[in-house]
Amino acid sequence: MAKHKTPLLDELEKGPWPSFVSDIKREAESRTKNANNVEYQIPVDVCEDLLGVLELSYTDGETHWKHGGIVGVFGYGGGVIGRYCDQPEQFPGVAHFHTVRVNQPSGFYYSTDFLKQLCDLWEFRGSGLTNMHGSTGDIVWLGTTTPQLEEIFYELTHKLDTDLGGSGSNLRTPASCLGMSRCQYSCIDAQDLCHDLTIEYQDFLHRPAFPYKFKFKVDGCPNGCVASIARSDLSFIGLWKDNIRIDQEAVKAYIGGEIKPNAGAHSGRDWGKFDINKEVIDLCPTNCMWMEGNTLKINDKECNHCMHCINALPRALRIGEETGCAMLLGAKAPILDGAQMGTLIVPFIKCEAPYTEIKDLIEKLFEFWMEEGKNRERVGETMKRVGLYKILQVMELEVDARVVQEPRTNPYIFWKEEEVPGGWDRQIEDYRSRHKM
Amino acid sequence: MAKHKTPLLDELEKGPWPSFVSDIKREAESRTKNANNVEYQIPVDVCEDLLGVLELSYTDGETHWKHGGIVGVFGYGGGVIGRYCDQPEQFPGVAHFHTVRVNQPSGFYYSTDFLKQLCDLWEFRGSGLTNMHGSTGDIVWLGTTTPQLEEIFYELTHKLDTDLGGSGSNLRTPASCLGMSRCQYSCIDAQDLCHDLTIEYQDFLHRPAFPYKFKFKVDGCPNGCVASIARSDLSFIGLWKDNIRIDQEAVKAYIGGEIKPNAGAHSGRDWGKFDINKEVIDLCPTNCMWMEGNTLKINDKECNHCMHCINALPRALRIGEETGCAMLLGAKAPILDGAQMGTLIVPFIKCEAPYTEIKDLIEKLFEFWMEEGKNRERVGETMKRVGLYKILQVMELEVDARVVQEPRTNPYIFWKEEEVPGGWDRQIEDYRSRHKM
Amino acid sequence: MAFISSGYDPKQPMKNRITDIGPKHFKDFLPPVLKNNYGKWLYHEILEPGILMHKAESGDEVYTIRVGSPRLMGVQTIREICEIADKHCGGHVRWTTRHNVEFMVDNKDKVGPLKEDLLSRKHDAGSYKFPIGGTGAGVTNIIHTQGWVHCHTAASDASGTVKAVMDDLFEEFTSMRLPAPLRLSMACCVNMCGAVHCSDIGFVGYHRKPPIVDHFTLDNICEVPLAVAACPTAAIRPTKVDLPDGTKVNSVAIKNERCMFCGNCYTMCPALPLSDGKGGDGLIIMVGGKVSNRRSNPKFSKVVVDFVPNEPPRWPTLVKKVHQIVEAYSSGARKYERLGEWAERIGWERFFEVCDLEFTWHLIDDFRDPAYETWRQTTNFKF
Amino acid sequence: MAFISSGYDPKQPMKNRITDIGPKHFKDFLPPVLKNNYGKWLYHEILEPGILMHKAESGDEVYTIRVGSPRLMGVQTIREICEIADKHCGGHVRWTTRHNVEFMVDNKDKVGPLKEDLLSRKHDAGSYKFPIGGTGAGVTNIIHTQGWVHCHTAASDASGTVKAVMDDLFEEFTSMRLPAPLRLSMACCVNMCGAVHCSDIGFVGYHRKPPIVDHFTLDNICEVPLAVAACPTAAIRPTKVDLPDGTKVNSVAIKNERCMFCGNCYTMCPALPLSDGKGGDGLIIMVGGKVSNRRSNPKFSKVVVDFVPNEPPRWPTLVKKVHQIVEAYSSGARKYERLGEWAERIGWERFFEVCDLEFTWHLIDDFRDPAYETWRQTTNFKF
Ligand code: SRM
Ligand code: SRM
Ligand code: SRM
Ligand code: SRM
Ligand code: SF4
Ligand code: SF4
Ligand code: SF4
Ligand code: SF4
Ligand code: SF4
Ligand code: SF4
Ligand code: SF4
Ligand code: SF4
Repeated sequence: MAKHKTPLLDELEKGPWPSFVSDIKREAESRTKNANNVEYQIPVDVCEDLLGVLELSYTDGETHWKHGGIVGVFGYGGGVIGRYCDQPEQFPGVAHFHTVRVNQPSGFYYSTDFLKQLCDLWEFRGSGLTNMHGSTGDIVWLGTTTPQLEEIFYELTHKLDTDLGGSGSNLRTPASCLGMSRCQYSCIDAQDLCHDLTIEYQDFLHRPAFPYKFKFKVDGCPNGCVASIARSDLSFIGLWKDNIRIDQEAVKAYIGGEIKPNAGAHSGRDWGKFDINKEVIDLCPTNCMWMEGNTLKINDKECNHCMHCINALPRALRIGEETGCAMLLGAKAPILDGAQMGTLIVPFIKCEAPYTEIKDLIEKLFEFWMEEGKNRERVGETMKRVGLYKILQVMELEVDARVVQEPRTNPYIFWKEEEVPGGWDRQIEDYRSRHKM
Repeated sequence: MAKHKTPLLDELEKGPWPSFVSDIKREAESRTKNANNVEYQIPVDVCEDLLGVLELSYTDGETHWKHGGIVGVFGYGGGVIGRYCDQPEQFPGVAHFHTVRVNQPSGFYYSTDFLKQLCDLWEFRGSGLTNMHGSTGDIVWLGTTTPQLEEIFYELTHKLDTDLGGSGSNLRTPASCLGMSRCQYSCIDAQDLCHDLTIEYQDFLHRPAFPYKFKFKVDGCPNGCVASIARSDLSFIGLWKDNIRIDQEAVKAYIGGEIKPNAGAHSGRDWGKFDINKEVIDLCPTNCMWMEGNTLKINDKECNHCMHCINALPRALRIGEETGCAMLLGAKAPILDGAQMGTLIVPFIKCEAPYTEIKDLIEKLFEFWMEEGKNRERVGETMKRVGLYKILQVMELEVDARVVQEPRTNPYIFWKEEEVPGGWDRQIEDYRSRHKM
Repeated sequence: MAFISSGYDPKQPMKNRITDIGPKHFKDFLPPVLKNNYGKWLYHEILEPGILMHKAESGDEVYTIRVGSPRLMGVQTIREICEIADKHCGGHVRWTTRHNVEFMVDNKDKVGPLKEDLLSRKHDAGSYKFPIGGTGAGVTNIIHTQGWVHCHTAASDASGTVKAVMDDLFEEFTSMRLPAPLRLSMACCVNMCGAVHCSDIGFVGYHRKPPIVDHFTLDNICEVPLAVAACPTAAIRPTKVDLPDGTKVNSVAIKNERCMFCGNCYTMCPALPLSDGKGGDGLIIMVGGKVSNRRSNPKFSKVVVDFVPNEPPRWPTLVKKVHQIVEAYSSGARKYERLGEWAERIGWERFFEVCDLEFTWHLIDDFRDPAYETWRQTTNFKF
Repeated sequence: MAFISSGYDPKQPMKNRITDIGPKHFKDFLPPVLKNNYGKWLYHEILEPGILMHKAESGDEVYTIRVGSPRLMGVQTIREICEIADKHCGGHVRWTTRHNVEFMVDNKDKVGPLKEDLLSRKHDAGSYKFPIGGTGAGVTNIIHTQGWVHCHTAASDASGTVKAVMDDLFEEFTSMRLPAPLRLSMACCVNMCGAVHCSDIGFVGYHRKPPIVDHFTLDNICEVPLAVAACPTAAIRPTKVDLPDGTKVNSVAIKNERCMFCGNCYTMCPALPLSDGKGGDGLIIMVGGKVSNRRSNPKFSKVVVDFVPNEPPRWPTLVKKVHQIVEAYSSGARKYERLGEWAERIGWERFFEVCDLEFTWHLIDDFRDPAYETWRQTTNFKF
């Protein structure tokens, strides 16, 4: 029998979408039953009490979690989010209910062996409840007590070869789309870059050295399946520089209706017969495509690699072969001064292991930001404060028209003294010799 | 013989475009000759000395004019821009060289009789040099001495029935496009509104009561021939609300090539045969036009009255009949915080003499701005500071989605206490009864 | 329950300590068909909603079945996923960047049995455990956050609102009949961990009452200067307060009318709670954001509903408004057109009309200088 | 010269004083054909560059010949205009919002003689007095300002730069072979009286050296707090200075590296001159603005050339850069496409390439928060 009555939550067991309430109840029941005789290291009724406190929130419309305080593992400044319930007497099972962020493997692939080990560990030392995955990408383990943190860390590193993720003013756990493992659009080895950077910057990931959090995300192409441009302080997006490869036979097959456009992504509605003009050529934002008879032509110099045509005709069109990535700086959520999208700072850079060129840039950036960033100032905010050019300078990047969407509309250029002939040191006497007062 | 050598300026007598140097020389010569025995009230060689000081600027690359100080006519706080030369010994003719701003007739039409009277007066009491017209719209008289100001004003008002224009923290001389006098596109009587407002607000025009300058401009339609949206604090732009009138016969004539598109505005180049799809239908920004056989159709509900199709086919299409104007607030040049374009505050208002509704709005705005505007703060800057909604409130305008290009992207809504059930007065004890610390 | 040590010795924390090893290498986890064809994929097809086929240069094929997930899942469910993956997929499985689960098989014949197996599994109370869908021009899983399940700043619940909305949009998850992908996100406060700021449709928990000052606690556990500095609108100033018991404490005062309810002060100082279950807290709805660079640039979402009350357990008003928006988009947009592209094409003034939403003054940006750029500087609008 | 009184008596300024009468009513000045058909116009045609025909509902027609003007004109020239208008146009004439002059006749037969008369008139040194043109898809007169002819803050000359550029673009004034109207503007300082901020092409005089402080004068004629408050970047602070003669004065100090050369301090206080003929002053070129709402919204101009030196009398570098831009636009844009629309369509990165202009760091906006919106937040750019 359930420990707490949850009439409101029970309503969320209805409907077709997988019910998290049912899932928590399942976990609760399993713990009560304890078919495998696990020696639970935290209260058996942790899931029951979670349901209880959640029902309370559903009743009074307020959260019942308190600030975490500083909990964590020795020597690390992140990876654990402390959390306490503000009704510990009523719900002792969740009196402590800390979150552990476990660094996910790049691309979110698992073997079941590994997954089961994770499950065993977490069932044993925590609530058994997880988020697969957190918004940043971690495996998020929901709810354990302070004494278990070191134990979990020990087993994780010793038995599962796996480390904690980031939190606090650290580098956060990098994430990538699935990239080359299963996607033909990937211009770079997104998973590998993500993994490599994760390993390279372990120290930053675990020890707060920054003014605030910092996120890397890697998208294999401009489709942006890991949303790096919106959700990471430094976003890597794969690109090609040369020509889109065209299979003219396949183009004909699309025109002939033999292949469904966009891989069949729209097949749930009758959108009419495929029309290459209407669906591809006219929708190309740069207008750089046209048909010559049965042949599709692209003026690649004018293409801005938006991916539309390739997405629409995946069997006929392929990304180019001279690949690399763009780097965009400073995306963040709206707190405090409004949201920012990543700003292009490097239009194109080679992206091959060991990524030396990229790391050089990252290190210049880190150094500058650690020096100049204010407390709780995201790097995008620092960039806004010091100006984009300053960032380019610090990173020793070329000034390229591509970094702006449009040039400035105001004439307020901050010339430097050395740029202006004659310098700034002028004498009023000299001026007055030409201009009487 | 010229008083000063002007070898640099002489270079600007070359080339086909009307030479202002030749024009000044012409005036200089005429004064020297003085065929009509004018009793010049300011130095005869004013034009010579202007050429002289200008040549000096061409030589040393610096202006030789000084701040004006406060000169003007009794009881007025504007209409004259004081100016002194910083080399008065060398160029005594322009030692004083004040500008008089004369309020132009709405639409810049003149009878030659009137023009000649203006010329006589200005030749007699000033340099004879003018700007036809100043950027704001005034007849600008360039260069006279302080003692002449009252004399000029007296003759202007007594003999020419004409007043000074604005300067300083005043209402500035309103201006309009030629509107209904010669343009089929004019949705409102632009000249009349301009004249009416000029007369109505004479007091504001002549006596500084504002935090800073304030400009009215009136465009008869969205083509914006007097640039009101960019150049006036309060811009009126004529619009229609109903349907574009179509003459289908004329449409056919365009298609048949019998009438040149856009009134022949592109006839200097061979742009190929007219194609109604390419030149009109596909360029309609709202995509609300199409052909049904030989008939041109417009879904007027989706039209945003951008004028393109009407401009392109002026013999076939006419503005609608339910006309009025939009009002946009706050345009200004970039000093100090960047340029602003006028912001839509009234999407549509009837625009018929005596313009009572419009004037009511203006007065509410003036009252607010005089109260709340900071010194040297344009109304557009005030609006930026207090927010658009505040302006709508002050002017008692409805909140209409049309006033924004897009809704806010940040969630930082400043709710007012009375909008929130239960109010803001909460007790910590009550909160702590639900949430332990 | 006895405490069982992992081997960690609190007295010698550095003994045998392993740190900074990062995650396991992803190649250890790839199914063989992916490993073999890594970087050599040619194209893909969506065979039916939720089922993808990727073709490699080698001729190999991989079939992926994508299933929905509540994200919040216990290890029992993960074990069940493992069981399925062991049975059908050679012991491999993955999650997507939107919390869905993907089962992959290397042969078309394996698709049918896997599909059948997945759909047969339901929770006792009736919901699917593994509904198939989330591909192509449809709705996929909603990115979301902690809500009342775990976060101290949550102004609404995450899992519950998501469940209610996904139940309503279930048919859009299992079909591909929308004009383009429609990505929803949820965040339980304006920190927006769910990255609602760039979603086709997002809903965000938020507060509407200024913080209550717990003077006693503040003096005990917070730094006044930090609390003051936390406020972006300078609504907080230091003050001294006489408590009922007569003691004088250092605390802060809030200038309520300057408060924009962002909660940053509460993040910095727990003595400034904002939560209000009595009509203050609720959600806003934002729409029209996107992340992909396809055709148009990435865009921020815009606030189109200024307030939806918290109505647990099933948030009917929220569900209804979201539904209205999806319906209007579905019937109004062109093929390939994302929601924000559609709204911009028809004009936001028209968007409110066709979605039957009210435009209120709260939706006019009045936050900082860039607000100006969102106001209209043209006569190009529709009546 | 004897002083001749107008009748004004300085001792009794209010005697017979007439004030607040405004301008004369415009209807007094309309040619009869316009008066008769006021508000009843049907359509127009541009018969040839500079010559318009407007047709009224009544069947009446008015023919307009538009001619260029230097704007700065003496009364001799205005009288000559009157003479022409008397001869051909029944004593009516008008100016346009861009400083051109328009002669109107009510009959087609009157066009030929008027045209001939106008073109026959030249200044002795050779320039046209009344060049015909400025209509349709061409270049019309350049809106401009005072420059060294009259303004104390001018960083360049207005009339001279305009003359040099118009000579170069003369053929574009007298023809209609561009893709769309091309509107140029000039302003002699960043106050931008010429409204360069929304022009297809604009050039603006500007300074590059911080003000020189004339301490003695400042103490005498300026208010220190006003000077300090004038500075938008807080580059000015109050200070005390010992003059060479030993007196101590209240003055200001300039933090040079914060100065953006806007000149606002000089506007407020003449003891802070910025002008510099020795390499400091010059012009910038801005492009891509527009005012009309046709097809696309009005747009601000963008800075595309960060500095052109002052090269009186004919500013060859300025003329050359403007020419390059016009050429590139003319050959690249589509029919009806304004310069800014073209630049946006091809992308600004491409604009610099086709115009052969250098993109320098000065063109990256770094002024205030909205600068962010001009940076690129997408991978949608061209190589
Ligand atoms: C767990 C997670 C939400 C989730 O349910 O998935 C999360 C949870 C919290 N986030 Fe977040 N954020 C999470 C991803 C994000 C993201 C999304 C992303 O990374 O792609 C964002 C938006 C992107 C960004 O970085 O801006 C995000 C933007 C924030 C912010 C706003 C930061 C800003 O500069 O705008 C805060 C506020 C703060 O740092 O004080 C915040 C703060 C928090 C805190 C730590 C609140 C706090 O002060 O305690 C939350 C802890 C909740 C809890 O109960 O555990 N979280 N947070 C996500 C991390 C899981 C993981 O490691 O995988
Ligand atoms: C004469 C004129 C330029 C011209 O050659 O045509 C002019 C001349 C001056 N303008 Fe202007 N402005 C003139 C139209 C404009 C316009 C255009 C318009 O009105 O359409 C603008 C841009 C639109 C606007 O209002 O923002 C304009 C924006 C400025 C500014 C910047 C104001 C701002 O808020 O951004 C200043 C600076 C100031 O007010 O201190 C300014 C200041 C000045 C002063 C008064 C400079 C000064 O401090 O003494 C100039 C006197 C020059 C002189 O030597 O006479 N002038 N000024 C124009 C007025 C003639 C007339 O009455 O018809
Ligand atoms: C599996 C996943 C990557 C991963 O590493 O996990 C993925 C996989 C694919 N994405 Fe994606 N996308 C995934 C998240 C995203 C996201 C991120 C997000 O939504 O938060 C985006 C950005 C969305 C946005 O713009 O807001 C995204 C924008 C796209 C697009 C661009 C769509 C558009 O019209 O703008 C494409 C191209 C397309 O659909 O043809 C695409 C295409 C694809 C393709 C077709 C790539 C391929 O050839 O394999 C994959 C199957 C698409 C499908 O499901 O129909 N993927 N894709 C993610 C699945 C999430 C899910 O469970 O539903
Ligand atoms: C005479 C004048 C009004 C006045 O009261 O003085 C005027 C007159 C006409 N304008 Fe204009 N415009 C006049 C200044 C403007 C301005 C203001 C400016 O340039 O500062 C604009 C805004 C320019 C901008 O967007 O930057 C302007 C934007 C237009 C447009 C929109 C053009 C476009 O493609 O965006 C049209 C429509 C068209 O050309 O078909 C137009 C159309 C017209 C028409 C055809 C209206 C008509 O039916 O009579 C007139 C003849 C056009 C021609 O010259 O080809 N008029 N027109 C002005 C002549 C100035 C000059 O001497 O050259
Ligand atoms: S971002 Fe591009 S490469 Fe990565 S999964 Fe999406 S479509 Fe494939
Ligand atoms: S990728 Fe985009 S810009 Fe390039 S050709 Fe295809 S549709 Fe056009
Ligand atoms: S603004 Fe419109 S009404 Fe006025 S002159 Fe121009 S086209 Fe005609
Ligand atoms: S006025 Fe503009 S929006 Fe309206 S139908 Fe014509 S082209 Fe389309
Ligand atoms: S969005 Fe806010 S309430 Fe939700 S998890 Fe993030 S910080 Fe907590
Ligand atoms: S909620 Fe935000 S705006 Fe309100 S007092 Fe706290 S920090 Fe300031
Ligand atoms: S632009 Fe500047 S220099 Fe030129 S007239 Fe206006 S204020 Fe004077
Ligand atoms: S020129 Fe402008 S920025 Fe420089 S000191 Fe003067 S007011 Fe300040």
